[in-house]
Amino acid sequence: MSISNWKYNTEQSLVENHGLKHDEFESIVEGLGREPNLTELGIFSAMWNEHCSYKSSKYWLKKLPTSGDRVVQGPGENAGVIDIDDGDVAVFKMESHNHPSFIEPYQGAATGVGGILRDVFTMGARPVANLNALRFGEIDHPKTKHLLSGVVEGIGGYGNCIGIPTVGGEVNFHPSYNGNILVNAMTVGIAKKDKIFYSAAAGIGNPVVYVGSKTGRDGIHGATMASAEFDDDSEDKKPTVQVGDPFTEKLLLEACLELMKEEAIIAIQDMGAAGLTSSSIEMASKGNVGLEIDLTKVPMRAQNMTAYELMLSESQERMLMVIDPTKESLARNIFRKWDLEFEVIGKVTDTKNLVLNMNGKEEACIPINILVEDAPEYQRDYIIREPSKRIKIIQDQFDQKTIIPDLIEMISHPNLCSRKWIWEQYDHMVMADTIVRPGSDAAVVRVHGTNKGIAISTDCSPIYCKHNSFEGGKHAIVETWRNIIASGALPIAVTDCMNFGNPEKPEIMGEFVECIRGMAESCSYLNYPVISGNVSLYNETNGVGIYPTPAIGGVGLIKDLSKTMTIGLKNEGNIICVIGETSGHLNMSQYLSIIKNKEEGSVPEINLEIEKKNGMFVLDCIEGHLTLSVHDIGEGGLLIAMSEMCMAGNFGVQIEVKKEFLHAYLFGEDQGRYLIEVSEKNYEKVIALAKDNSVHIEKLGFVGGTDLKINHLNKVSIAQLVEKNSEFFEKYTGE
Amino acid sequence: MLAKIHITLKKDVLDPQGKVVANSLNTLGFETVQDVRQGKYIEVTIDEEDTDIAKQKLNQMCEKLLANLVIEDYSVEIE
Amino acid sequence: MLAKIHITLKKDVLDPQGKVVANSLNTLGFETVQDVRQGKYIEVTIDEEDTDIAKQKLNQMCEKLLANLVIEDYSVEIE
Amino acid sequence: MKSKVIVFPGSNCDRDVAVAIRKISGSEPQMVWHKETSLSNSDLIIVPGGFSYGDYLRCGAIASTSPIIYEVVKKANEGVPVIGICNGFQILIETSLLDGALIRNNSLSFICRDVYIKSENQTSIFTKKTNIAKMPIAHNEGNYFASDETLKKIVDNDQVAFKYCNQEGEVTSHSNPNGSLENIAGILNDRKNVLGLMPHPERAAESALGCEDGKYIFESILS
Ligand SMILES: Nc1ncnc2c1ncn2[C@@H]1O[C@H](COP(=O)(O)OP(=O)(O)O)[C@@H](O)[C@H]1O
Ligand SMILES: [Mg+2]
Repeated sequence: MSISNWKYNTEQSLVENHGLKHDEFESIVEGLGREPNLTELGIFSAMWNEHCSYKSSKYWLKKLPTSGDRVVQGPGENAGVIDIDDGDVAVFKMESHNHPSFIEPYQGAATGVGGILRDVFTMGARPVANLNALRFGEIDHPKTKHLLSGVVEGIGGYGNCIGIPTVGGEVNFHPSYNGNILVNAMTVGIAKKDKIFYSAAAGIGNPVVYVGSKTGRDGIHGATMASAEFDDDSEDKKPTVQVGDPFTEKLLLEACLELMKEEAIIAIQDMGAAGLTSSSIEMASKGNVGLEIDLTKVPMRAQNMTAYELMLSESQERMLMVIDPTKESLARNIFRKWDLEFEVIGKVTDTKNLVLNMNGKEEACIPINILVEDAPEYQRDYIIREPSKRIKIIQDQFDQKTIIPDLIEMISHPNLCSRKWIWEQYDHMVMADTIVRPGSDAAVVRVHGTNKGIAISTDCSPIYCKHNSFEGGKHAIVETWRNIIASGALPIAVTDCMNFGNPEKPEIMGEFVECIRGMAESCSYLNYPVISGNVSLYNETNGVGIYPTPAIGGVGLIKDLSKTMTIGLKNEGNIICVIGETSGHLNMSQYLSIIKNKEEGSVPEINLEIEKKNGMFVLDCIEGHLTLSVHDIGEGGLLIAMSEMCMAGNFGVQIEVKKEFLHAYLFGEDQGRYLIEVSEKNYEKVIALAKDNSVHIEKLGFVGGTDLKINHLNKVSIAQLVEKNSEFFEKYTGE
Repeated sequence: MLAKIHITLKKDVLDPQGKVVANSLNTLGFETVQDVRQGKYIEVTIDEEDTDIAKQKLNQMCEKLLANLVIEDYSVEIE
Repeated sequence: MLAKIHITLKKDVLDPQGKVVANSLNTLGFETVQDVRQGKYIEVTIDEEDTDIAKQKLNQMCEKLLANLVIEDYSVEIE
Repeated sequence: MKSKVIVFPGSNCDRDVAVAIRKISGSEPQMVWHKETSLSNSDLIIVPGGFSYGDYLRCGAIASTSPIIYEVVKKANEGVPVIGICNGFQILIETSLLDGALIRNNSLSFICRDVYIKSENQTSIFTKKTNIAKMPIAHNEGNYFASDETLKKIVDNDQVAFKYCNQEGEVTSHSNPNGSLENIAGILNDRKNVLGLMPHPERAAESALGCEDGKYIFESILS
């Protein structure tokens, strides 16, 4: 069957297999004034799918605050850009690679890292840090162990080889991810403010250049398999899993950065999802021009590739550029030096059409505006679920004698134990600028050759987001903000990765809407805008969706690295204070979940006014050299945070708590709190400063000894805590 | 009983290692090398009497652990 | 011409990977597995007419690059 | 002091080592691309860490056939000090300038963490200033292996430069991160002008990075 004879009516399933709805197809026909051929159909299908078009999310994403004093580039480019003084900028973004990682955890995660790295160095930045936000199913699920090991190995395999430190991240286990794991990768890069590169093609007649690896049949949309077109073909045509090649990416990185020093690049765009299709269309659309491409010129790895396959291949480690024609041979030589493909495959035109030729025959001709501006956009129905209600937790059900055993059980739990097993598989020190390594709050990476640094943290609490999407969305933003504050940095901006279930279900869409609303509220109040992000919908298997997971990656600035803070306790005799009020919010806490096996009650609410006041107070203390260590109080509550400080610094502590309901005080998850360590000498000063700022502060106890002691009654040695805290991953994966 | 298992990448799956090795052989002066594909070769010593049972078990081992069927093929031979 | 190269660890060289794989296979219920040794299998497509010359070149490739003779042995077969 | 840092495609600790050398010696090291063929006028040659050629095939194998390597071997044989760090150690092993082999960590996973090492050889130009030192490792294949015969030779000839140990300097199996024979972390050639080691002294050469012990190795040679 020839492509041009193909008819919609007789092959309705072909349209469906391309994920296009009937009315979407109708609008293609209307726009083109004819039916598309197969190549064109493939292009529309790639551009109009959720991943590229944001058709379900666009309307809502616009509600997020995206501007601020330091925002140089908000959402819309390959990555967002913020000003970090002295002509320097930080460039960052987070992206999901959920589905590929479920299919093949090593390669899926590895190519996820490769993809986000390209997004950042396309902008002209040298990547300086990677992070990863991971979610797996419950640990007893038969697939979890394999997926966990593979994903961690894949992230390490790629990041280690390319030589960019992986400095942080997060990992959770929850049954809602049994059938859909989440692998979100974030990269931060550093560039000069006047040397940022964008993707808008310009200059009629300028050459369009393909660089990087050759194109194979990697990751071509599954729809092609089901289409009749391939019936008579053998195994050969099966789309294949994308395999990452970090070595080639390293060469591509160095070659691109080398070329960027010359005034040769007019526009540059990496080939990510939907490869050549999305990159070429993006460049044309941004530049309001047309492109003409000769597909015969595309470097190919496999034989007999069709126009359809070339346009939809997701082979990794490739880039598209428009260059200054007078610099062509200079550019070619740079790529040759790095042993990379460099091919002029087309030119910029004034037609505003995407024209594809192959072997002298026109394979496609689509007006860019139909692909982009006419892309579907939906305001899907949504239902907002009532947030879960507060339950009464009665003190009588708790015995004070269980405090220490409960603590041990909690810090041994997969969701709260040390992630050392993970980060030790990542080179987190290469580039010799990692000032705060994983295991503290935010990681801190020095801007090379200076005395300033950026603090980075990723966070999200899906349980909060499920049971109160608005507060959950608020919380995800605030949690990174707190982590950045606790490391001594001023929070500046965030990137997000919105992982949700099927948006065609009103309840799921409601979760999305509410999370966005919560995020927007925190972002505006804290002057902490969203500058880039990614949406991953349809994370569902057999009708069961994941918990709403808006993973947030926050970035802050430390102007003077001598003011960097870590969580480890520093010295005997120092005083520990709690900043922020503790009411003992055990509802929906890790305590209930881990110890009582219950996920119930209300989600703790965030008062943004108090949040900001407390955070700024802590930052003032750090700036004034008044604290020796700081840790925010997050999941698990005060005692978990205290234990983490003890373990990190290898010091004991004596805590005095005159509260009746000890469990609630120690394990409750009230928001807006930090633990700080201050010397006796500075104690009064800190108390006075708190009073001046009307910040709630309580003295909790003293640093000292080798045990964690509560009211002289309950105690446990730090050595035992460390042992229990570091056991899980090794045992689990070693079995 | 000694079993010899070959694990190879499926056709069309990118083999970054093979690519680099081929280039490097060319540079070393072996210009007639056109392509290199790198796979695994695993020798398993197994204590079984019956070749059929052994073979069946070896296939299972490949499916469960030794090969990554998403991107690799395997073959089992028994000496 | 397609050449098949096997690279195996010398007998007295420790094979950490083989050891772990053997343990995992035992844990997975394949209790009759006694030993596992992991090597490499490399397919080289080479444009030569003469098998002898090809063989000679392939041996050189192994000596110069493909095998580490301190710890590995190799064998070359031509289809 | 004229130091040279060799850069292969895939090297990624080349800049880090150059920064450390500059800081410690006050003079700028020269970066040498692997396709170059001359190393004249070198007082110190460094083969840095990373993943040369992606560590494909075998770590260090492909890099060890690069044009510049013939020159490195020549200079080494003339007595010029050469240090191979991590991947650089693997490359020097592949050139046979150093004995033995580096195989996969016994845990089968990449390991990035601080370890302690102590110098076994107290007299070489690289080791004379170091006693017990804390330094990071970051590798997949750092498990040192040698035949009995080779091992005996390097031990008898005082070619073991560093061993993994605990904080107190005791060489225990617990302090061996990767399964190396006799906890070997670094070795010297016959003539003791070539050092290969798995730990990264360049990542531990300033207090801001948490540790300065790496300095001593560079100071030993640079002084
Ligand atoms: N997947 C991961 N990769 C690297 N580091 C991780 C990962 N998961 C957690 N970490 C690190 O472990 C530490 C604790 O993480 P987490 O419990 O999420 O901290 P917090 O609750 O303070 O946000 C942090 O330093 C974090 O960066
Ligand atoms: Mg924290």
